[in-house]
Amino acid sequence: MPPSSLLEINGIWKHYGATAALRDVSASLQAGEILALMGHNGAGKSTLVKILAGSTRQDFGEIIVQGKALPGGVREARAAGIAVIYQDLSLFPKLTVAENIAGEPAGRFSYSFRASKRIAAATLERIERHSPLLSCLDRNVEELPLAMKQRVAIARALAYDSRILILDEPTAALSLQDTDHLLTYLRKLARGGVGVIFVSHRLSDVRRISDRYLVLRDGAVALSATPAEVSGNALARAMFGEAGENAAGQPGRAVGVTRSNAPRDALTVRNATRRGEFSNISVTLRSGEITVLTGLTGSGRTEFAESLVGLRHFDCGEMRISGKLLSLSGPRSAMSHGLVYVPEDRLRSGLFVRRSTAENLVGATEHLRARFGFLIRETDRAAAGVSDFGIRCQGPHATLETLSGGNQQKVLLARWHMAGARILVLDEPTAGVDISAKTEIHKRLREWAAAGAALLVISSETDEVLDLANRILVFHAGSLVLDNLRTEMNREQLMAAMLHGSTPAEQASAPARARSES
Amino acid sequence: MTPLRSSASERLRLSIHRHETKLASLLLVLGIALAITAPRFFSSVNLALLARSMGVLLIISVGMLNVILAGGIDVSAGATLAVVSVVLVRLGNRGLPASVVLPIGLLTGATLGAVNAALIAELRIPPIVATLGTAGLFRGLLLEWTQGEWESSIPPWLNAIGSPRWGGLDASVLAAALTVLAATWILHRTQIGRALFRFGDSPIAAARIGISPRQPIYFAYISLGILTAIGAVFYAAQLGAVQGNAANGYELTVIAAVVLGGADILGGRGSLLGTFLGVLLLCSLQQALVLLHVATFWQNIATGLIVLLGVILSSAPRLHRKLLLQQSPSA
Amino acid sequence: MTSSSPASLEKLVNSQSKFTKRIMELRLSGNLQPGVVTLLVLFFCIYASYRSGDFWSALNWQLLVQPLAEAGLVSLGMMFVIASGGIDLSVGAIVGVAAVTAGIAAQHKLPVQAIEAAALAAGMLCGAFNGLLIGVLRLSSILVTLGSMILFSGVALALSNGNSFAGFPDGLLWWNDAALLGIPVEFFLFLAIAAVAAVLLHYTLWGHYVIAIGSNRVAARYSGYPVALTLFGVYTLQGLLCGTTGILLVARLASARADMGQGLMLMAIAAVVLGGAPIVGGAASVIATLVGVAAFYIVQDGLLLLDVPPFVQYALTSAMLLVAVAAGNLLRGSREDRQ
Amino acid sequence: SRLPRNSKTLFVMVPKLVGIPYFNSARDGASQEASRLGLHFFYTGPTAADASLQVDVIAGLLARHPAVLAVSCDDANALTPVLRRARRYGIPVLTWDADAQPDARDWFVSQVEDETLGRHVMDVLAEQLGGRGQYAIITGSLTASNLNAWLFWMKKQQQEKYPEMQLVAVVPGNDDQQQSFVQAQSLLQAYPNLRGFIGNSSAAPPAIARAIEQAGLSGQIAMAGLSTPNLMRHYIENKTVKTITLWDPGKLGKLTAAVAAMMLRHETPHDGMDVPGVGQIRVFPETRKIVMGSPLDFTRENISQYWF
Ligand SMILES: Nc1ncnc2c1ncn2[C@@H]1O[C@H](COP(=O)(O)OP(=O)(O)OP(=O)(O)O)[C@@H](O)[C@H]1O
Ligand SMILES: Nc1ncnc2c1ncn2[C@@H]1O[C@H](COP(=O)(O)OP(=O)(O)OP(=O)(O)O)[C@@H](O)[C@H]1O
Ligand SMILES: [Mg+2]
Ligand SMILES: [Mg+2]
Repeated sequence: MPPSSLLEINGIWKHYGATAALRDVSASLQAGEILALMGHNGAGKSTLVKILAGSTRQDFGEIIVQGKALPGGVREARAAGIAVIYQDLSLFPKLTVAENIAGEPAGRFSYSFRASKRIAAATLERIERHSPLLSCLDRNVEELPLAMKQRVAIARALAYDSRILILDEPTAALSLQDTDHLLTYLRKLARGGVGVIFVSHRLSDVRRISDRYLVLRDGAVALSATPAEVSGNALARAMFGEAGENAAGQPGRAVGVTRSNAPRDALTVRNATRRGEFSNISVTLRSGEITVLTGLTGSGRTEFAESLVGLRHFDCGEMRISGKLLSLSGPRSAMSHGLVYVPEDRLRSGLFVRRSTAENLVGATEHLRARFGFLIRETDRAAAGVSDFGIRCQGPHATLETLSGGNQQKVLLARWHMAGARILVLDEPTAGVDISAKTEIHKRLREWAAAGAALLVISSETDEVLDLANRILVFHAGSLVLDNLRTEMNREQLMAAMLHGSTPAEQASAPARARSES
Repeated sequence: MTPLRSSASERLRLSIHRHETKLASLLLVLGIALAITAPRFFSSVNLALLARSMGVLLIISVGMLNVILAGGIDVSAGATLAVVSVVLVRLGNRGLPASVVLPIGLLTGATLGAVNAALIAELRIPPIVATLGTAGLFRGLLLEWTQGEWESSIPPWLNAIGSPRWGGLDASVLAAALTVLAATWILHRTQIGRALFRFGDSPIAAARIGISPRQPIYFAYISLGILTAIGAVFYAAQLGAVQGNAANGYELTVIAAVVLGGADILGGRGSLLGTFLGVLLLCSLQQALVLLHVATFWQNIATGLIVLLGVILSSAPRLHRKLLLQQSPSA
Repeated sequence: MTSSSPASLEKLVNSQSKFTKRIMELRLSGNLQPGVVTLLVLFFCIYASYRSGDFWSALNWQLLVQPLAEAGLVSLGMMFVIASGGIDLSVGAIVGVAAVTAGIAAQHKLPVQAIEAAALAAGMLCGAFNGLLIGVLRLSSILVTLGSMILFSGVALALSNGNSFAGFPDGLLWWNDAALLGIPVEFFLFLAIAAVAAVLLHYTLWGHYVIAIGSNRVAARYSGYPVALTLFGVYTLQGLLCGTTGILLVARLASARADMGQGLMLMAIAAVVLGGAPIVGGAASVIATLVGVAAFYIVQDGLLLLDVPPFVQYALTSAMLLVAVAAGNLLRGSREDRQ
Repeated sequence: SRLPRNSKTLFVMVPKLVGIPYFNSARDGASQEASRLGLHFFYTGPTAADASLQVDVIAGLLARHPAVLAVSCDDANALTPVLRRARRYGIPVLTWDADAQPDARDWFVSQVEDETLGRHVMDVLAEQLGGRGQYAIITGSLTASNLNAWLFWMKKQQQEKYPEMQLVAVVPGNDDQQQSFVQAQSLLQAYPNLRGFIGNSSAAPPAIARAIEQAGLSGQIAMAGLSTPNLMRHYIENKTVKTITLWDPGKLGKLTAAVAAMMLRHETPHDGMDVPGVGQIRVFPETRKIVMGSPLDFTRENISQYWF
């Protein structure tokens, strides 16, 4: 092996019961290199990450850090200079942000809250000026929205300088500017000689920073090459095999067909305001139309969405569903009006991870099919869901814990797809799902819309926004700064609106409000 | 710089919603009510009595707090208390010196704690089940050993420990104070202390920063065992006698005190101050009801209502917090 | 170990994959424990019947099934509670309240139906009280029931002044005296209720809600489940079952006292977990619970017949709990392949 | 080794709860007598004073079909059905120490009459108090029927003979020394001019004495009650307590065993007969009740002669 190579992975095998999560995976990471680890959902990326982090043991194979074989175990890995961001974040909900970031002290008897706060503050300052987290060092992580949690996890990994940094989908819930921050920061680290392994499904991000691709397929290495060497198609083929090639090809455009036959107003919101989160929002969702709501992290999209289904309540403003004035008491009453919300934080509020995949699939919709309170069991439905959405699991009876992150997300969508609602609000529906699955999901969303449903999709990924939307809404600092048809928009306008709360055309007039107050 | 300033106001906001604050105000209200209806409650003698009656409970509650922080629970504390106090008194009455008996007592406590820990950490039996089992086991074996003979007198040195000095206070009060101080240091300043919180909060996340389940579990249960043993010394010393079926159901009082003190039964959250307030509430209630000449039949009712009131008060923030967040993702 | 050829490994894996799949599924569906317990109890029965001729006597079992039925009812309620992610420490007290209520009703010479109705109502009321605080106000179940345990026992004492009521009409005592083909009716009632519970749990929407709430309360809310209502139902049902137990106890003891059913709380929890239900909630099985509660009573009774000293009985039954759960765990396999 | 089935001489004795000194010494007395009379003696009971637990135990025992069954009933009413049942199966049933409904047993072997005992204890206290002043009672559990019976007679005696005495509180110690101790302490606080205590369950008196001692009130607070010499010896010798009342549970055990033997021999006890090791007993054929004797007072003078 070349002496300069920082990390050597030799013939790693890992089995979970019957499924082989990793088959004879070998790779290497040079100092100062950013390696993009890619692959379809369930390809084995997270498993590899966990093994490198020492929190899971491989069945066979060895890991060599700077010439020394790495013994199993988290502390050992830490000692060897490996820092990790897990896909499920693995934070401590009931501890404060500061404690989460600072982690354990060096000495056995030297812990102090002040010190940990200082460390946390310093770290955050180092990563980005005026990180919003600085204002909530004393808040418990459980109180933060997903995007903030993700930032905490990132900060935790960067708190102590490490030689190898491994990030498992760090940008899944992040939006434009946060992703920018992260990527530039990673570049800086790399220049400083740190080796980075970067797991992501967002090709745009990957293309921007990675020096080399490592693609896993069904747990085996399918490709290892520099961006120069491979075309998009080759990449897709590597990830999904021949089958996937066109699936992951250029995604189909949003079709205006449904909009021709005059769309009805399904849901209208007037001057909705919620102190500290969003103000004076007026929106209309039309049946047969996909409205995409985008914005920066913390622009209050999730809050708005949750208010729509009554998980929170407007301080003022009114909401009508197909003309009827309503105030909803929660998701239940929302559903009774055919309005469904698919949350972004799937582990906390989406899935029943200790139950079987089948139950999670048919679960949330049982009451739609029950007769006089008695269940109608339809296991074939579950099986159907599994195959439709290409969910990889050890059969419908495997507990959801054992599914890969992306597959869990698919389960969540498949469930609500079965629910067949008239109005859907989906918060980051494609976070963490692979490209082919994403195009698949987009296709279904369009079918949904075509079938007359009104969709509100919250997304932070510009490509997705442009590709999926019939109508685009942009939040900035809690106010609606743009509401336009896709056809009358271009990328630049969108960017401008997201970042500055204004379109190049008319100069900033949107009431931008200081976020710090919240 | 910015974070510290803004977070100071943040802390204020939080401290108002702190469980301890609410509990304290509840106590204050009770105190005022008592000051009016039964001023004698605040007589030095009575306060001294209160302190003494709190000593043992507080010591053991601190141990229970450790266990609950680590996401566990121990319903065998009462049995452990009985075992240790019987061991102490029996050996003492056989004429062994304190210098021998006390270490043996502590060792017994630690051992019983270790048994619980082993069942939980090695055999992965859920804490409530494990301790439910050991409770029966310890108690049964103890009674089989004593054959129900009561130790009706205690050795003089033990008696000395229990007898009131310093204006009605006794050693148990001092010991309790020391325990709390030590615990404060351990929980807030040491790695193992923080590990308790982390493990209790999310075992998987803890494992992923290299905290093995063993460390916190053994620490929590052994410390509870030892503290229970210390409690047992004063328990026996105050009573001047012990019976094999002593402290039956005592564990429920202990748990009540700790959870009243705001400890999250799911682990990862709780405070010594809260625990202290919880103990204070229970003990002063007990005494106040008698002082107020409340008819016996109504004492339980009153106690129950106050406890429930405490529970409702303490979780008031959660009631109007935006969502219910009690449950952390178990992925 | 590094240098084992992947090719051969591949083969090896595929060859055993089918088998391992079965095992995995078995393990993941962690319902092995009832089996373990049943085995343990069977062995015990064989031993007991060898040591004591009376063990298999019809009389023994006739007398055995009555307390079993009573504890069984409470355990069924506790099963729902635990499945919903909670715990109920107040069951014993509720039984006491129900019994005393029945006693007072009997004193006023009310008809049997009225007495029974009163007891059931009292039980339900207590349960509903818990349900209100836990379900609607979202308070932690262990805290609430800790408080209500003290409260209810106080109420029972205050209602009865600590006296024990007697002189119940024969119509009520019928529950104790009547038997069908030698088997006490109590037991049939128990089986019937168990059957209903099974349907509720496994075949109705409500049962589905209970399990869902138990496995992730927040997700349940987001999924539009009626969390508050369901929990309210769970604890009310528990109260109802405690009321029933109260009536049966009163019938069997021909008297009512505030402290009746003290021992039931721990017994019920132990029975449920002995059946292998996770104490954190999110799963349950009626059969398993039946196995759990039956195991306790059979073993206790057997030990008594074997002249085992009472305290040793006490210790041994506890030991059984530990052994069974530990064995169940080990069979279910290491946490590694579940995490 | 197989256990004897339906042994013709199996004499089963059931206390309210196993593992407290009082019942232990009763057991010892009984087992001596039983072996002397050639009975196969078996002693078991619930581990806590809980009627339903006791009923379960007895129900289990019926399967053994003992030759004689002797029960100290935790609750007169609660035990009745199962005892009736036992008799239906042709098992001779004795109650000892605490009775059940008359039709549920053949004989009740009683230490003393409830009335005699209750009135006597009150007299002991009144004598120390000179017939005036506040007093409080710490009883076992509020639901134990024979304790409540004694309580009743104590109060009655006080109302009838000592009108100037005033009962301020009846609190439960739940047969637990620690609880009794705490109760006593707070009672002393709650009622500044409290002059006397009655401890109405063997756990209460030592706890009360301890509280008095630690409050430094020895000699100023009078006490009467029911407990065993061993538990009270310390306090009687250091003059904290003058008199404690009980009877000899060992003798009670002996008597029970003796009566059991008679039942096997189908003899009926008759008034004034002399039972070896017990002495003259009184028999009331119409209530089918056997009374061992009158209560026994332990004082500094005589306590050294007793060890139980
Ligand atoms: N604890 C477990 N038990 C059983 N199977 C598991 C477990 N964890 C992962 N697997 C399986 O291993 C395979 C790889 O999972 P992994 O999480 O590494 O996929 P991934 O590449 O991270 O996918 P994603 O992009 O969706 O995160 C999946 O088929 C998954 O079902
Ligand atoms: N960059 C930020 N600046 C300030 N506060 C933020 C920021 N990000 C998140 N927050 C906090 O989170 C809340 C809104 O974040 P949230 O993530 O719900 O909004 P969002 O638009 O849904 O973003 P996401 O894309 O993550 O869903 C705000 O009230 C604020 O407290
Ligand atoms: Mg992954
Ligand atoms: Mg959001």
